[in-house]
Amino acid sequence: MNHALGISSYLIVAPMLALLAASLVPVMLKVFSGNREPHPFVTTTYGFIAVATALGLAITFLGGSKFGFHNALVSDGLSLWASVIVLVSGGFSIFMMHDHVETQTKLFSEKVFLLLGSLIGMLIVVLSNDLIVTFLGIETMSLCLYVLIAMSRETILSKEAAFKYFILGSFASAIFLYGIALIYGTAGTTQFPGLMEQVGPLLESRNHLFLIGIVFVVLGFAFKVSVFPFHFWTPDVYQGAPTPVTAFMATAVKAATFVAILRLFQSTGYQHSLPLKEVISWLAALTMLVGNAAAIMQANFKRMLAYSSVAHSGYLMVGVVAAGFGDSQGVASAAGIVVLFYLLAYSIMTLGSFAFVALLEKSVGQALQVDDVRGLARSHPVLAGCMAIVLFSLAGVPPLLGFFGKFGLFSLAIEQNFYWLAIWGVLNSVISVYYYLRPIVLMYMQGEDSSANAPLIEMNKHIMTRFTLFGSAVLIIIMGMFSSPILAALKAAILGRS
Amino acid sequence: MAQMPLLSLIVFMPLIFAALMALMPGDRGVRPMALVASLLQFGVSLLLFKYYDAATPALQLVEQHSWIPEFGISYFIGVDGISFWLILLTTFLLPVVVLGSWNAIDKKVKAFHVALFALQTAMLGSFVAMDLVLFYVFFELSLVPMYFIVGIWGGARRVYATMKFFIYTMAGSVLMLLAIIYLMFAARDTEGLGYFTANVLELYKLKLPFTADGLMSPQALLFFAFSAAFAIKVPMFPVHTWLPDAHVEAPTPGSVVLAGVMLKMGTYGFVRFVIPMFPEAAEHFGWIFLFLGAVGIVYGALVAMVQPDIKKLVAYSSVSHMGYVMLGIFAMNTYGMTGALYQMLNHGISTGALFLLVGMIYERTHSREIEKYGGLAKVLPIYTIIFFIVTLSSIAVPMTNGFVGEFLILLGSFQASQLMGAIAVTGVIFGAVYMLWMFKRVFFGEKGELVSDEKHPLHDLSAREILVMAPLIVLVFWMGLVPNHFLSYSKSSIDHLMQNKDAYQLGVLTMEDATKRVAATIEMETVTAKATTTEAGVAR
Amino acid sequence: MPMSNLVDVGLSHYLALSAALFAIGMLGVLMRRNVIVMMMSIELMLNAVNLTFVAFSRFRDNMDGQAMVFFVMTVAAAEAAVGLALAVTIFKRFREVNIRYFEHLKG
Amino acid sequence: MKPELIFSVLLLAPLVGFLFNGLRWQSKNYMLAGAVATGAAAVSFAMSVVAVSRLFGEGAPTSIEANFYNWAAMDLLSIDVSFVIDRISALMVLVVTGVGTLIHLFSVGYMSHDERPSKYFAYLNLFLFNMLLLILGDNLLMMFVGWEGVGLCSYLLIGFWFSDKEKAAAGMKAFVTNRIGDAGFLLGIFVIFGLFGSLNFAEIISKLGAFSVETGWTGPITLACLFLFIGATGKSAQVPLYVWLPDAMAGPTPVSALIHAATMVTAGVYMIVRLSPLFMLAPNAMAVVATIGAVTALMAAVIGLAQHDIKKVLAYSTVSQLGYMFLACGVGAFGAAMFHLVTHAFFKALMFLGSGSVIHGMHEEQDIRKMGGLKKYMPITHATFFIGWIAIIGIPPFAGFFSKDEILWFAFASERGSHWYWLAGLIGAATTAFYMTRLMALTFWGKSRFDAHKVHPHEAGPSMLIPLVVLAVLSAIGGFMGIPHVIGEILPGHPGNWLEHWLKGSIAAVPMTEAMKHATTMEWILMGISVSIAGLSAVTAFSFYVLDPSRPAKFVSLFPRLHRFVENKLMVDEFYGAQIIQPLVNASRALWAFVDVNIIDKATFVVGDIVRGVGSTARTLQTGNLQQYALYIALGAVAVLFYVLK
Repeated sequence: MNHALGISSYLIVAPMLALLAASLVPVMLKVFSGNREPHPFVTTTYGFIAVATALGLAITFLGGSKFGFHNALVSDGLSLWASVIVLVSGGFSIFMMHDHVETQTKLFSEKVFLLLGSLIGMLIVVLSNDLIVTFLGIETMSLCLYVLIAMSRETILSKEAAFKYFILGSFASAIFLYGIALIYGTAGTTQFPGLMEQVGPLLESRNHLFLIGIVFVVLGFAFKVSVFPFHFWTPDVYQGAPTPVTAFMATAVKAATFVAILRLFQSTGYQHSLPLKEVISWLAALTMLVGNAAAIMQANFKRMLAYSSVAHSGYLMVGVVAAGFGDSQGVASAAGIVVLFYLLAYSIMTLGSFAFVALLEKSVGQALQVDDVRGLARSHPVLAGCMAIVLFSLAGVPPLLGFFGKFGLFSLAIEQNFYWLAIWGVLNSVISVYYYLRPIVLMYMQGEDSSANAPLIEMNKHIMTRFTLFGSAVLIIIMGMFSSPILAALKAAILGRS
Repeated sequence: MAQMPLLSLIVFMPLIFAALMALMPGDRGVRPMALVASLLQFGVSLLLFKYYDAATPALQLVEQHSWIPEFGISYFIGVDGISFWLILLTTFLLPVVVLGSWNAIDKKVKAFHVALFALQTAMLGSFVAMDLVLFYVFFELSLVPMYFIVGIWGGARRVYATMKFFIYTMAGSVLMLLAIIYLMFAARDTEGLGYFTANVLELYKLKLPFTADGLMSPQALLFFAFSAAFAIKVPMFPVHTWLPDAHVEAPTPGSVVLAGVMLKMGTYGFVRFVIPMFPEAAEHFGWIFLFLGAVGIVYGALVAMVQPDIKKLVAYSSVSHMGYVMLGIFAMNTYGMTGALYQMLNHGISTGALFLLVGMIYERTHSREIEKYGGLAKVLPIYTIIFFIVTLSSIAVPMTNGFVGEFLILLGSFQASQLMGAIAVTGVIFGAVYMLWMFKRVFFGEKGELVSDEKHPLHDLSAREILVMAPLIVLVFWMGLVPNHFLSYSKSSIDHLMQNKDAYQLGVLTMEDATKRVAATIEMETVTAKATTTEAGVAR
Repeated sequence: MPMSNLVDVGLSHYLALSAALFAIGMLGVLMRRNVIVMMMSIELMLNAVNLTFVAFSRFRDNMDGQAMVFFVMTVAAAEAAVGLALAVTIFKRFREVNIRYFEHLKG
Repeated sequence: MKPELIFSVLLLAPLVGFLFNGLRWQSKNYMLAGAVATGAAAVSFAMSVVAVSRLFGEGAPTSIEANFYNWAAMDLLSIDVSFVIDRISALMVLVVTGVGTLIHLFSVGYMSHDERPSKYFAYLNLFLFNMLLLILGDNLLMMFVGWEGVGLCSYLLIGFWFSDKEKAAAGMKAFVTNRIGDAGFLLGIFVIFGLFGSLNFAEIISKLGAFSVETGWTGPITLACLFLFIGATGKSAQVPLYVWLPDAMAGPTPVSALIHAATMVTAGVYMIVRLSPLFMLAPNAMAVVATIGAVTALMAAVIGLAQHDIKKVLAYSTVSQLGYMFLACGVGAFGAAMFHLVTHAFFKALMFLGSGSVIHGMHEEQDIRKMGGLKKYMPITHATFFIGWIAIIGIPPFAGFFSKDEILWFAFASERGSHWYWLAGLIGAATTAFYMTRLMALTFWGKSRFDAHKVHPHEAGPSMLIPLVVLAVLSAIGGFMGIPHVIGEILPGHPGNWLEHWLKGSIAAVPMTEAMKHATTMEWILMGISVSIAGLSAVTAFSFYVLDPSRPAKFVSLFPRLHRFVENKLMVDEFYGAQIIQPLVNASRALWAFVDVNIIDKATFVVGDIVRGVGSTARTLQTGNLQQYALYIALGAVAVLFYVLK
């Protein structure tokens, strides 16, 4: 590790810097033009350019394990691909924010600023090589989000959601921080590489302080990715937040945090604590069950999707379990590959589904019910078709993207002999079929019988959101059928081009 | 020509046509195009007769390309005696269905045919796929179009039926997915992470440990995982309840395809994957399936007997007939296996025909209540004759196709287990009972309320409908009178499978080999022809 | 530094104290209905963590801990700012700082 | 003429006839239809004569075969579509095509007023074709093909007038009952295949040398024989499966004559005779055959006593006569069985056609209580029927006498026979004589009981009379093909038992017990007993129904309940309905309603309910109270810590 603050360090943070610089532009414009809100399209363009630049820089400079800022940051395949996922979903979220009725306010430029800021936080998280840096990243990301949620045009639910999220989030991050402190105290370092070496011996000697620390840290992460029983905020906040922001949270936050979790579990040392393994597997299993079961009971479309995202966290936790407690050589990297691939798939599907919701929300604070999509296939065949594809993919029907995501995860679990976890996972995906297919039933198979001359459902004309939905559907098919190149790239990136 | 990917063509042609149809402006003109397209793909599938070599058990017309090497998944397809007829059955039924649904489908005609053709691709794909994951992909994919066909064009309780169908079948197959993954890892070289392959031919080679006493030995567990998926698809008693619902709600063409082809995907899976890959387990636990098959035969027949709804009766008869197939497969001898394969075709033809006929009468009267009929024979003589012939084939009267299959299956199962054979033979009686009783109530006796209804008199079959039924009737007798014409194509494969159950492996022949062979034979013929002519010349 | 001077107060005492503080803060979040008080409790938790950091860094002769404390303070300040802003918005809307009034999202 | 050609013509002629008439099934032109059908039958008769003639003469082959194509071949199983005429099937094929032709001819007149004559003749030809398959097939599978084929045709012809629910039901009853037998037949085939690895008669019999006589009940051969016999009971209407035959009279009368008297119902006997060497190895099975035969012969005869439908009486007598044949098979007198089969074909066909002519003349009246005194209206019918009558009650020298007496003699004297069999046969013969006389009397003699103003009985046309006459002649002289030795010796020129000689070698036979080998006197005595008993009961019947018609009523009034019981066919149908069919239907309903709906579906729904339960609990936890969420977090943390640190 080099102690000079080399150029490489700056190359690593280049994307963040780009984001930072670009994020200031809209706000500045507003300030200098006498606090007159620039046309939202302009702002959107800025935001998009910013994200695009960051993406370009990320793809150019990230990857191939480089360290920077005295190993506070690491840039490897994980961070590269995580940044890509995060930035892409950020870009699409900006599109949707431009369209959506609850986000298109006088304060639009501030919103974009906040979203970009939150993106910076996420990049920090995915790049961080040090628990305390991860903490900072998470805080940056979250603080921006709290405000972003609260700034919705809708006045009751969004505020409540923001506040709940804020209190619980700070509560969780306090615990998280306490965990860091204990780890620091026992392991003497908070940097992942050093830490990973310590895990084995410390757990072997059953150092309770360290164990508590690990548990607290995991718990903090679990809160962010809404793993049972720390998921309770998720449905409320997802419902209360403006749909574009929800989409952003559901995808980017999750992606960033899961990468951080993977970094925490990049050691074979965890094998020494059987209870830890068991408890995390249990959490994964329960998360799947609770998410799916509760989603079946939901009438509110966004809450249903929220619970489904909880369930997906459960599936992803399987990958984490395999990474942390699998026994084979280089399992962590394998886990990295499949988890990232799943995150990619999941983000695309989720963006699509929330775009669909956004297209159906016409008034402020309208709580979209699942039944509202009845007979949609008649009025909007294409969009309905896209949503059907997205839902089938979420349900894991081959050869769509979601199927191969699950395939990777469960095959990792099987390779590492977590059989019952894999079985539980597939059974849950069968449960999930039930609620994923319900909108399809409503769209395609009902509404005729409610008399042909019943008024057709109208969808918003939002170009960008439609583009998001359409794009996600197309990506789901193409990346599903031809996932090989992506997987190859992931493999190369994470196994270090070997 | 040597490079022509015949199988891929056969498999994906319907999908291409589906896409083309989807692009058509409106519903008009869809049906003719669909008919032409279906005939075309049937014609192409007939090329198999030219390039398929019945003499060798090897896997033929093989195409192999890497698809997702990272997951060890490859695009690997081929045909042998086990899948040969199923492919042709599938391609043969499509035109029949299209023509048969000419009037049955009145709304969203375009969407319907798109779904139908997409389904065709999925089904064909699952018959030719020789990569387990590829198979799984097609296997699952086939659910989606059928899901829509039942759900959109179905009857009153269509949503319940289609959800039941989708979730039942998926619940079965996910465990198979895990089993597939396990196999892929079991087959991988221990060095390095990642998957080795899902190539079935490779997986045949790997010998999984099996302990006769142990239910927990890997082979047993995998065996049951696979069997669960296929048994639900078949459907085998006691997991059959999704079938009657699906059939009753499905539109006529849906029922035909479901009964005609989709159910075969389950039994095909047993023959193609379960028996060769888990021989010991199949030997050791086969009795369970023998038993359930025999029970299913009797159970299906008895329950069919008391159905008030013609279509539901036919649906339960499917349960009974598929019970025969299961029995034949797990008899584990040549007779049973041959009979099972034959019965798959029979069932596809006769039950398909029955559903078509039920649909035809339903179009006229909009009722399937047996009680409301009676005396049809006086009113619809041609319909009656055709229905009777199909009934004969369904109750396996000699000289119809049904007899060949049932005879061989019963013969085989009796050699395997006298008790099960004896139980199954009673199905011969009950089969006659429920079919003939229904036939009597519907066609004989005084005219029922629907038949004597003056306001809408019934018209006998139209030329189109006769045209739909004709090929099926021809097949009924052809397959019944000269089974060898059909058996000879699958014989070598079945013998190969039965002779080396415990070390089953398959050779591979590509399209090039096939073309070479064809060229050679043609040459031979010409040579011999020359020779004969010259001899003739000498003689003269 | 020789340990002899520190026999009376050891690391464990510090840890115990910070743990106690942390627990108190936690209970505060769990029990107090008043938004402001809840935020104060969170601050308390953070500061308890700070204490832990300092104690550890002191007893391990490792300055990283001290540095972290500064980070945490900054974060705490930011959190306080955002939190108060939110509290104000909420108060404007609901005329109420008792969190029991914000239960529209449920189920 | 090559055998292939012979067989093709022999088999295809009726098939062509079927196709010809079948394709124009709506035509009302009964002359054309009848001509074609009868022609087809005649052609195959001619062909069979040609074929059989090959078997005569010095150095003639014992059989001629023709192999057409391979039906299916796998592993051990290889089934050819091939046919054989040997000395057994020769008899059969002549009877079937000969009698068949006559009955076709009869039908031309009989069906002249029907609205679907072409369909009728199509079915008739199809039947002939299937019957020929059954007879000529050289392996069990071909036989089974014909076996089910004739069953199918009988179904079609019984239900020919399907608008009548009863007739349709009768057809279905016949088919299903036959199916029960067929299931047994199939099992028999399977056992045999398991034993010999072949279904070809010749091969099976050639491999029998390796087996010895089985004593037990569960030996494979015994099993096979019993299974096959189940098939026979179905097809040949033996106890307990005979119930379909009386109902089968719902069909047109010529059909009853052809299918349900002369040919199809004898298929069971034919099958057993074909496999006689196999049955020889299973004495227990043979005992069962004999017993069932005896029981049937008695029971049916008794029921026949109290029937009022002319065809029903004949039907029960058919059942009873078939019983005799099986009795013969059972005691090892397979030759006698064949003999009786042939003679019975003559006189029973004759009587059925006669009854057809009566019904025709009486305008579809079948109740003999409404007849009487028809002698003067239809003399030829009466005359021929009269010959049939004396033939069946066994008055020498008519056909029935020889065949029946041979059976009785074997039943008494054969190693596997017993006095009881003989006694049963004797009583059966007496009963037969009684009810047959009753039938004659009530139909033709005495004074007429129908309303002469409404009904004008008349003699039928030549197409119906010719067959009657021919069959009458055959019934009169048919018996001379098997003259018993004892009689032969005293006759001029000492005619031997030609039939026995003809069949020797191609069928097995059980030797006489030592005592009976040369007990000619005994044979005479028994002969005398049976003839006199038969004559006696005939006379009694005559006195009952002709001399003093009031006597029967008085007689039955002595035990009315018994009479009603017999009149209602011993309540067998009712018993089956109440004890087997209805319970089965109820059980099926229960299966459907209970197993399908209440167990299997319920089970799946329960899973769904569990999931829903979890979901709703998750929702109730979701109170919206932020502090509770925090509490969950804390509790979760505590729980995890507790688990990890424990």
